[in-house]
Amino acid sequence: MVYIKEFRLTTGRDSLQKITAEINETVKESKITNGTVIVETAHSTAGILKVTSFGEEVLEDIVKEMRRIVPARINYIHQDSPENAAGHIKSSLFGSSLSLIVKDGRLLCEGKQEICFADYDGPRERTYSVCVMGE
Amino acid sequence: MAYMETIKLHTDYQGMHDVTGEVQDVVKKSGIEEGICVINCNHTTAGIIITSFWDKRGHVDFQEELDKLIPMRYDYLHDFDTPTDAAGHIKSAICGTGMTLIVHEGKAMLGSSQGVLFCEFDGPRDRKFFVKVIAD
Amino acid sequence: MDRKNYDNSLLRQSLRLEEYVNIVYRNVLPQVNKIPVKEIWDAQKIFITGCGDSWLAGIAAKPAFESITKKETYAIRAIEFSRILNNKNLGYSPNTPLVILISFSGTASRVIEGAKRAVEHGANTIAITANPDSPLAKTCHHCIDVGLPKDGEYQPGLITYNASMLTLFMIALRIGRVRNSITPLEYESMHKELLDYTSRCQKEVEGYAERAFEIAQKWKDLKAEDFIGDYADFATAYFGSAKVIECFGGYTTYDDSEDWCHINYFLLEPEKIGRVVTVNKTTPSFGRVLETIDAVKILKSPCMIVTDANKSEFPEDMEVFTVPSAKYFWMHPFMQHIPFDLVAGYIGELKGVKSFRQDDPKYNTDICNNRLKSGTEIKII
Amino acid sequence: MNHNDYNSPLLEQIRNSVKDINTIAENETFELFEKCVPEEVALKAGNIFITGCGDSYCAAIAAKPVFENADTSTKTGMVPGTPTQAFRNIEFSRYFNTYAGWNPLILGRNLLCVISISGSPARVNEAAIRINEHGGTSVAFTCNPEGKLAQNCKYVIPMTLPSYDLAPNVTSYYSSMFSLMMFGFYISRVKKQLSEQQAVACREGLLEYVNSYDEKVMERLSVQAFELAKKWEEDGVDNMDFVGDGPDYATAFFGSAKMVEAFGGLTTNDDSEDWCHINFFIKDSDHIGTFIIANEDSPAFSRELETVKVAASIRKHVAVISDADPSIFPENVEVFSIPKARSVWMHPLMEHIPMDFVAGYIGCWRGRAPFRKNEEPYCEDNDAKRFRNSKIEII
Repeated sequence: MVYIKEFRLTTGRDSLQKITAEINETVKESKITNGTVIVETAHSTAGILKVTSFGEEVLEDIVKEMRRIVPARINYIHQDSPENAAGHIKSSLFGSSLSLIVKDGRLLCEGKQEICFADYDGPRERTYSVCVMGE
Repeated sequence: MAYMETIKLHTDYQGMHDVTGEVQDVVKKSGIEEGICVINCNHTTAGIIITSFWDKRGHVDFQEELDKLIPMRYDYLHDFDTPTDAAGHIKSAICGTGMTLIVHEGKAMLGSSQGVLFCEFDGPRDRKFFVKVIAD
Repeated sequence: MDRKNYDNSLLRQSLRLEEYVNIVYRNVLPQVNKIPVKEIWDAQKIFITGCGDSWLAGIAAKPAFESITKKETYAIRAIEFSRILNNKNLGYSPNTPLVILISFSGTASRVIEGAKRAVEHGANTIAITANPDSPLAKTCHHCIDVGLPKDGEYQPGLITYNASMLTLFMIALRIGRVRNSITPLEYESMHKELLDYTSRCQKEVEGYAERAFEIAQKWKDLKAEDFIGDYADFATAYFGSAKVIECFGGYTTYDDSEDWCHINYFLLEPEKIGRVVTVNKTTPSFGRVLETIDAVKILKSPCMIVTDANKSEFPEDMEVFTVPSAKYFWMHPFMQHIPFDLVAGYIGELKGVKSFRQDDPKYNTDICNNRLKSGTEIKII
Repeated sequence: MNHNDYNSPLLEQIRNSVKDINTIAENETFELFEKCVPEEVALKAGNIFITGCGDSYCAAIAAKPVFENADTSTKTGMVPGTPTQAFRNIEFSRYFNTYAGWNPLILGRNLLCVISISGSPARVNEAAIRINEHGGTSVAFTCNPEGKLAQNCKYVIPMTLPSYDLAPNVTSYYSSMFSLMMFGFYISRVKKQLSEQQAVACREGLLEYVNSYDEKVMERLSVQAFELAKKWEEDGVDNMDFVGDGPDYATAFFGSAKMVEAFGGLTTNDDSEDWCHINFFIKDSDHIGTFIIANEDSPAFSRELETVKVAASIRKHVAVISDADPSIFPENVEVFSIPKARSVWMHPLMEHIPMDFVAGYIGCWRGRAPFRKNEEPYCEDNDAKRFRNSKIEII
């Protein structure tokens, strides 16, 4: 069985928004108890990340560190805005989809782990999809 | 005894300009045989370094490596001018804007591969630097 | 009198404005997106220049540049740019300032002169033109071809004015996007609103034409038209005055709301002078303009007001054209020139005068015809 | 009747202008500026803004080059001064940096010169308060050191004007311009862009230019203006068009304002390039009087000369104010020859005189009171309503 649901959200600048609740909700709705979940976004300057969140500061560290690794330089060959050019790279490096396991009707996700929607060129209106497969 | 000269040059964008000849000329003109030679520029987005002057491609590498360390990102806190300028300030601070050489037997002492290079971290611009030769 | 018998170029152009705005938009978008990121960041100041209507487009777009790019922007007369402006302003840092030069023919000597001067002193230059092979386009570092169809009707300038303004807005948006001074969300919404606002205004044009025709009948024998507008609205004021001169050669004058109270208030026979005021409820000098309108009322001058504010803000006997509000304040000059353009177009027809004095051989001599191009020497200062 | 038989407060001001500027200059020495604006304030001025209403705005345009180019003794080899902008009053008060925002790094280095003889219009006070609130420095140029503007400004340059009966004001225009120019020399001197001697030479050069309008020159200009005015009146000239570039645009703007004030004449103004694009097409070309300012030293001179030729080919009544050889202009153009100046920026101080005379004579013939004070609907109280009591809003 396959169950797919699409979500919309408005992001901020450099935002990591938690979407764990939405995914759990979808799993519940799907009535699938054992299988996999795929979370994916089709945007080229956004991503889906799994992070261990001990608080908002950790999220801030992640954003800052990503900016350090992929700085918003003005001399990328891709001549959209620096934020956009860097965003493409961050999206490729850090991934724009995630697979998770559903067992006994629940996501296998440690207590502090959160699924986040990352926008590297926000604020914008964004979408992502959750697909639950199994039985 | 001391002798000073101002040397002017027109730089390219991120240009590396070999100024060894100009510096040696000043030393020669000064007539000083033994002493020191101080080189300095008063710009904040340029630097003066010593490196091998043989292969110009090495100079491109120098700028590229520096650019990796200090990328021209737009989100420096110092955003008064441009990203090139903000990064340039840091590059200039790290490279230094001048140096002191030893003058011996009427020449600035440099190794056979060493050259004095004026590094432009912005550009093109009209630049200048100062050379002062001081006798012992 | 049947309005249909007084068809004119300005009316025809304004009826097709949306169509042309869309053409220019589609042509310009890929071109502005090619302006290099580094050059955009290098631009510490922005100068916009051109002659006549093109200069006015610069004044009209200045608030857009200021609020979107957050950079110092100057709309400067062509002769001031090429001959008077202090050299210190040009090329003091790489690719600075960014100079945008507008000429549809690309052959106006003064604009070419400005471009040459800017290039020589190390500034960065973008030409806005309808002729990518022109001397102006070849002189500048970058050229944006507005892509207007060759067979269109463009005189007296109306579509060209909007095309200049639209291109300027789009350059501002590109700069704002690259510099991150507007959010991607705002960027998209502003782009969309450019076309939506045009479309909303286009629907009103027939109605404006009806009223403009009535006003034209009342105003055709007035002694002069006097225009009042502040900052960006000063462009609308000046543009209206230029249309009067181009359509029927009438007498005009213009000023801002403050200085008008010091000078033009004293013009004789005020009842024979039509006053045209442009003001919006969001402009910082709205209150001042209302005070000025009170002074106009004392003089009993015929007065028309173009605004997005409610009619009730103004004295009852004045002709108020309430035009749609744009979502972003800087877009207003894009459409607010239309009501008076139509009045000027109809007065020209009612007087039976040809535009640009084509019917007078005196204006058709070599010296007159060459006055903008071969008749004027290019000097680089 | 002879031109000298006509008299009015306006004509009196014009005829006395050389004498009056010399009197003003006696009062306005470098010591005065030093006393009024301390050196450290002048030293700190990184950006200069000048504003005022009507004539004062014209004076600002005219004085701008003096601030921008410290070494004003030569034509082009200019020593950089301080970046300077002249603003329409409403634009400075309500719009300047409203959208782009004020640059926090240079806030304290902004210096605003506000000009108002009476110090009472709301808008000039608004400008002063605005710059104060943004951490800048305000300097008032006013004849009323107790007035509102003086109170609202951090520093005051007190100006003294000879008094005349109510008339379109010429005295106030050249005196504000002279004070501004002196202030420009003073700032450049403090910043060491000009040496002590150079600053003094600038001032002396300026006065030398003023004094070159000796009795003979003034008489000649007066007669010529009288004849021109008579001819234009006879030919039914009912619109005037004024053309000037850069600092000379101030003269064009000022000339057009004087015609309005003196007799309510319809006027317009533009620069020499845009004139060819727009005003060229005004239809009733036999009834427009055109004034074009074309000084030989102006960087725009070649364009001005071309524009004179185009105008002369379509219009009957073209007058040129120029220090160039009159024979280079077309024959049907009336050339007001003015004295040569040591540098081009000096001209605006005096070159408006021929226009003022024209305004003065036509004003006498038309018999209209200045500013229509005795006429409905232009009644006296309106000044208060129109600009003195206008609401002050700080943006």
